[in-house]
Amino acid sequence: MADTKFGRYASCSSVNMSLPVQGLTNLECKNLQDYLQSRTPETLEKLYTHPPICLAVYRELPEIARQFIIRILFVDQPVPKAVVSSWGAQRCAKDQTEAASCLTNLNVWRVTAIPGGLAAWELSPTFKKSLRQALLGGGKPWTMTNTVEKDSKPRDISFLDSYAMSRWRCVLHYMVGTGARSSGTTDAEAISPDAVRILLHANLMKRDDRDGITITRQGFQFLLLDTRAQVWHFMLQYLDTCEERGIPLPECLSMLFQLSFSTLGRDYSSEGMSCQMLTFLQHLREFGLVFQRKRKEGRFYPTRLAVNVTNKEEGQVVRTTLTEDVHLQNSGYIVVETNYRIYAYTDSPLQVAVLGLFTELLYRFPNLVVGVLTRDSVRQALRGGITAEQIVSYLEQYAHPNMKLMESAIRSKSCLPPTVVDQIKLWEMERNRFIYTEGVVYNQFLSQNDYLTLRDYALSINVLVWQNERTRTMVVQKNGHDDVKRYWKKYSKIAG
Amino acid sequence: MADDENEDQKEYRWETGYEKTWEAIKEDDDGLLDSAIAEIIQKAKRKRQVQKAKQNRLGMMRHLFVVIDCSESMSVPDLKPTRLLCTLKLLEIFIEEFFDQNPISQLGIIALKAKRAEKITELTGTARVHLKALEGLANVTLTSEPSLQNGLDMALKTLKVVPSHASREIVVIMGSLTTCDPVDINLTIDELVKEGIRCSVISLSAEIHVCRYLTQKTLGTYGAVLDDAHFRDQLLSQVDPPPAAKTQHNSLIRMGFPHSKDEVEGKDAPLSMCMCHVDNLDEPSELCTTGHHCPQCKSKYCELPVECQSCGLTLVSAPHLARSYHHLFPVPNYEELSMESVPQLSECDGIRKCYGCQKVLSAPHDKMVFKCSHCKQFYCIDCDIFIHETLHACVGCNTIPGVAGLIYQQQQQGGKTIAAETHDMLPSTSKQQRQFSM
Amino acid sequence: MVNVIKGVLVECDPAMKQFLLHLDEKSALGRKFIIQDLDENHLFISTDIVDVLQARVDELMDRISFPLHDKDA
Amino acid sequence: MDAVEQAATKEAESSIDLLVIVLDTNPSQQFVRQSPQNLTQVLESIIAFGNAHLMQKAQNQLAVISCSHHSTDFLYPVPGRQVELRQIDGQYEAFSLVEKTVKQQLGNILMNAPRLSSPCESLLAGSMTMALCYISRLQRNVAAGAKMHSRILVVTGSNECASQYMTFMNVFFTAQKLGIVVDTCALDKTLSLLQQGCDITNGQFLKVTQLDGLLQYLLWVFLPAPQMRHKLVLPPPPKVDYRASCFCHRELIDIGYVCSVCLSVFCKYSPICTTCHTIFKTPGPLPIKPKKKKKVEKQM
Repeated sequence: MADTKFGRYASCSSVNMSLPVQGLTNLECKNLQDYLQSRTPETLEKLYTHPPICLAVYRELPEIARQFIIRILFVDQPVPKAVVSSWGAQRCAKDQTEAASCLTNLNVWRVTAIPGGLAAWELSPTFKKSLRQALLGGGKPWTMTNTVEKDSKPRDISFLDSYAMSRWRCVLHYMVGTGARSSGTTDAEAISPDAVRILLHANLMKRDDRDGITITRQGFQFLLLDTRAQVWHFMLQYLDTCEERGIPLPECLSMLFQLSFSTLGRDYSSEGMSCQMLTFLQHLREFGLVFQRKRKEGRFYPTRLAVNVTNKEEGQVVRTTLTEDVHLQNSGYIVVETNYRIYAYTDSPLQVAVLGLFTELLYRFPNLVVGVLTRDSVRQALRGGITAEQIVSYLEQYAHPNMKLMESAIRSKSCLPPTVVDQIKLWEMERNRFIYTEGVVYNQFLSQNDYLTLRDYALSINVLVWQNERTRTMVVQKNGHDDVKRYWKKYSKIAG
Repeated sequence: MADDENEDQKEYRWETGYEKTWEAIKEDDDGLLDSAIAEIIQKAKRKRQVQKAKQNRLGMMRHLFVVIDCSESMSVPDLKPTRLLCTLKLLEIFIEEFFDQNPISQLGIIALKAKRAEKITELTGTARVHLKALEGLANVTLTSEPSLQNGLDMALKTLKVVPSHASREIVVIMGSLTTCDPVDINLTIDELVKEGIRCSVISLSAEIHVCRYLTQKTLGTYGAVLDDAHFRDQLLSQVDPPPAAKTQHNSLIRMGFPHSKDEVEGKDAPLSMCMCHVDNLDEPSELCTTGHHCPQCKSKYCELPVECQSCGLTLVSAPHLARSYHHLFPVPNYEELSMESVPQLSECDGIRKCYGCQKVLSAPHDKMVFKCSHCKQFYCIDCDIFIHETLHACVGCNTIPGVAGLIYQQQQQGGKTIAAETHDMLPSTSKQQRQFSM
Repeated sequence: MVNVIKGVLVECDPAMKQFLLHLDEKSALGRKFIIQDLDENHLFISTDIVDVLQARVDELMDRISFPLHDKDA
Repeated sequence: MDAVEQAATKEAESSIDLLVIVLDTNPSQQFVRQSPQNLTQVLESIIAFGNAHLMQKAQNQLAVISCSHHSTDFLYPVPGRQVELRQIDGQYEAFSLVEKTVKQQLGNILMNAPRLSSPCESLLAGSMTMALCYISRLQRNVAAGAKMHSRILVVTGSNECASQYMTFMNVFFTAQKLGIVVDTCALDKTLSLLQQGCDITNGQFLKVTQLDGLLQYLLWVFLPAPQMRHKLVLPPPPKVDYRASCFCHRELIDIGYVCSVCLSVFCKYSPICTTCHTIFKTPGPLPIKPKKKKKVEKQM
């Protein structure tokens, strides 16, 4: 099962996937932390000059780490390690060390020596400066600030939502449109070559000499993510490619986060942006992260897609111009019954296509699709590298509001019927009745001693997979073989 | 108390409130029923708290026996899963609530098994005991008939000796339509009347004459349940303390107010065991310095309130007493007005807001608003319900200096004001009075 | 001297193991593929067969599984 | 066990934390009388603290209530439309919104507040009831599936007035019922009532004497969400004295007499209840005389 942290990010690493034999890679999505940790300290320093980035980084930190930071944020000299560790309860020493290492990896704080030779923690000055700025003010405004003059006809949130979704769907449609014609989708809408390049780069799609560009298994898994995870993954891929497009990474990131910290339904101005930023803005516009009437207009509205980028959960409360919270409408449309039937109140060919990945569609109506989860259909999906986890989470996140209501009534984690969830998992498990480990078998030892020494050695460098003393047989991992062989050579030389 | 006698006799539970419900339902502008239904529900909610009788002579120290029918009829599955299991589930909630609301009261459980009564738990003030006993009841064999009389007699025997200042009550949960008694039950009923023990009955099947007769004689309430939800309401209505019975003598009860020992001496108290766990095998008490010490015999208890096992002194803490005050001084009901009567706020573009939760009142949802007659503030229905059922304190009356405390005086017909009382209730260094030059 | 063979260690429940043995002796996959029978739930088989085997096992699963529900009800 | 921990943390990550700060702005507070600047200083720290709370998680929510000598008002959020503001410096606009709104509102309040001739109490208990109403509303309309943890932080420098005793108690018990944590930061004296409240609702009570360190104290003790406080080292809970005090002499007593009708407390037997004027029947066996009470120190 995917571990809790990346559960939403479909980090699929179940047993059969890691088979050496069907070693097809799967979609792995980084969250902000992993992404940043994979950057060089220099880049990080550069990134930390932007308050929005620091804010985002701070929010991504583990709970305890956040407390540590906030407490040394206003302390000007470095704080002895001992003091910091005394802040946390003894029982949770584990979490603390985790937090500390995380902070170190992110280069948010570093070790210094203070007079008296004690080791101490010191916040990275840039990070400290920027975070303070974001919290208390000072410094210069972020690049995109509210427009001065009021918009003659401002756009309301519902409009922005529908706009954003329609734009984003274009990208997804393009993927299934070309990929899964079979499941009765309309032809692919055209999207800009840039977008296509990103899709290819992310290898969500691959160029196939037979029939042009087709969707990959990662692509299918991508479709199963919730929208904000999709957007995030997509943007990460974009950022990878942005350097070669001549757009500086730090600006992009900071811009992206600024958008995510902006207020939904409020208009911002693009004045004073570098031309690269403007092109970036145009890209964002294409993916539906921002709304802009005309290319040249100096005013744009961030959409929910952008605002959600740093949120941890889909459909969370976002800050809007209204005081009362507005939630994303028409998010849930699927009803799952205990008899494995699925009723999807949708007319979007995309959603139908996605459902088609793991259900057997029975009837189509103008606004309703009826399908059924069968063993075959699910196995079909599993073969395609989609995990049971993904299917379940997809059904959960698009479950019809009424099903969610039911959940709050009876105390169950999932709003889906348990039987269905279990069955899907069972179907996955039954495919993993074998555990394969590529290895090398050693047998026909002449003496028990030879056997024992070699086995113990294998054990010591823990490459031993299986052994039986009676039959003098042992199996070591493939990668361990060479060492063992070498050792054996040495040993046998000495022995005889 | 008067309302207990002239409780409407002709009308049966299943007739009330269910006439022409369809007429109440009206389509709203876009032809939906939701709003109308929501209204009905909220009205019902309000009804319950309007009905709450307001008097400040209540039987605060209650000695209550819950008599549970454990006869064959309790196995009927009309309440899911069965009558008995449903009853026990609800009783758990009831017991929690009961001790939450009546901290210095005691409760006992009697089961009616196969024509005889069996005391499951003695009268005691600790919820744990009862909850454990209830678990035991879940898998008791349900056979033959119950005997109402035996149950009542057993309860009576114990309640007789209870100090007279306490209000003594019996709540019978009857599943069976029949009772099989040794002698004439009227004798028992007369005895109960003489003792001034208040008997209430909740029938899970249908109304039974003898039960209604019993409740009428002893000024109790009678209810036949419609479904589990209704059952729940019926049961929980027993949580609020009843009006003090005529026969109940008032007196001063001696009570101990323990405090952790080490405050008295400067240093930490020595390790000691608490009495409540000392003879209890499955969770033995561990040695510790903390705990509440009986000021009289110095025996230690790990939780309050409790009756000292060695010297019989009731040990409570000030908050426990305070917990019950809201029964004595409930927030007077608000008057219902239309939204238009709410003044519009000038500073934030003429919106109307609820004084409590700051909600902006908007036309369809909050047609009705509620006004406190003391502080003249307006509240949305949710706040109204919240204030009266949970908070027990009017927001306006406590935030606007002029009115603060007034509210209680007006309930007090006696000269002394509660405001002053509560003032006395604990020593305060601030003797200052409120003065304004408005 | 010691004898060394590359391959894949298969861990499975006894039932599945019996099935594999069966496939092996019937050489249903065209040839024998079990290198060594280690114990009741371990086998050592040749690497190149695994894909075929996996497919074959899926097949078996399909055969021995019953439809949970009739689709048009 | 570890899985439980994991689940707990995940839950904490996804849940909405609502913090309601009840700020005592009564000019007759000790530290305000010393110098009015102090109030601004406190306000600054409160705003910074509130923003720090918002900074923890994207979905966190904040409300600030001012409890002044003449009225209780919301400083943030204000019902109706937000103030339109433009980002003037590097501060995150949500934060500057809080800062602006709070200052603006408080300004208005202090402007049209009646001049008070002599010191008077601030009705904290009342303000807390308002906070509870607000919280209960927000909790009513959280989206299905979402979880919300609420808490109240009281920051005050005035001494509590016992006339609010009953309201305070009702507030505490309500909070306890709804699982709302009540924290208190006392700027002047130790407040035994609020101390009891913190104890009842498992909140933190802290007395801060010098205002300079205020923000640090707030960040240390009150910023961590109650669900994770067990992971940090926080000041130990003070000993709370739950003894009642008799109505007649207002003395803390170990053993007393309680009226069976109105539950008023007396330190010695009297035939009539001075509160509800009930005539008591003389108890049959005279109660065992309480052994000599040692000198009991006055509360507060």
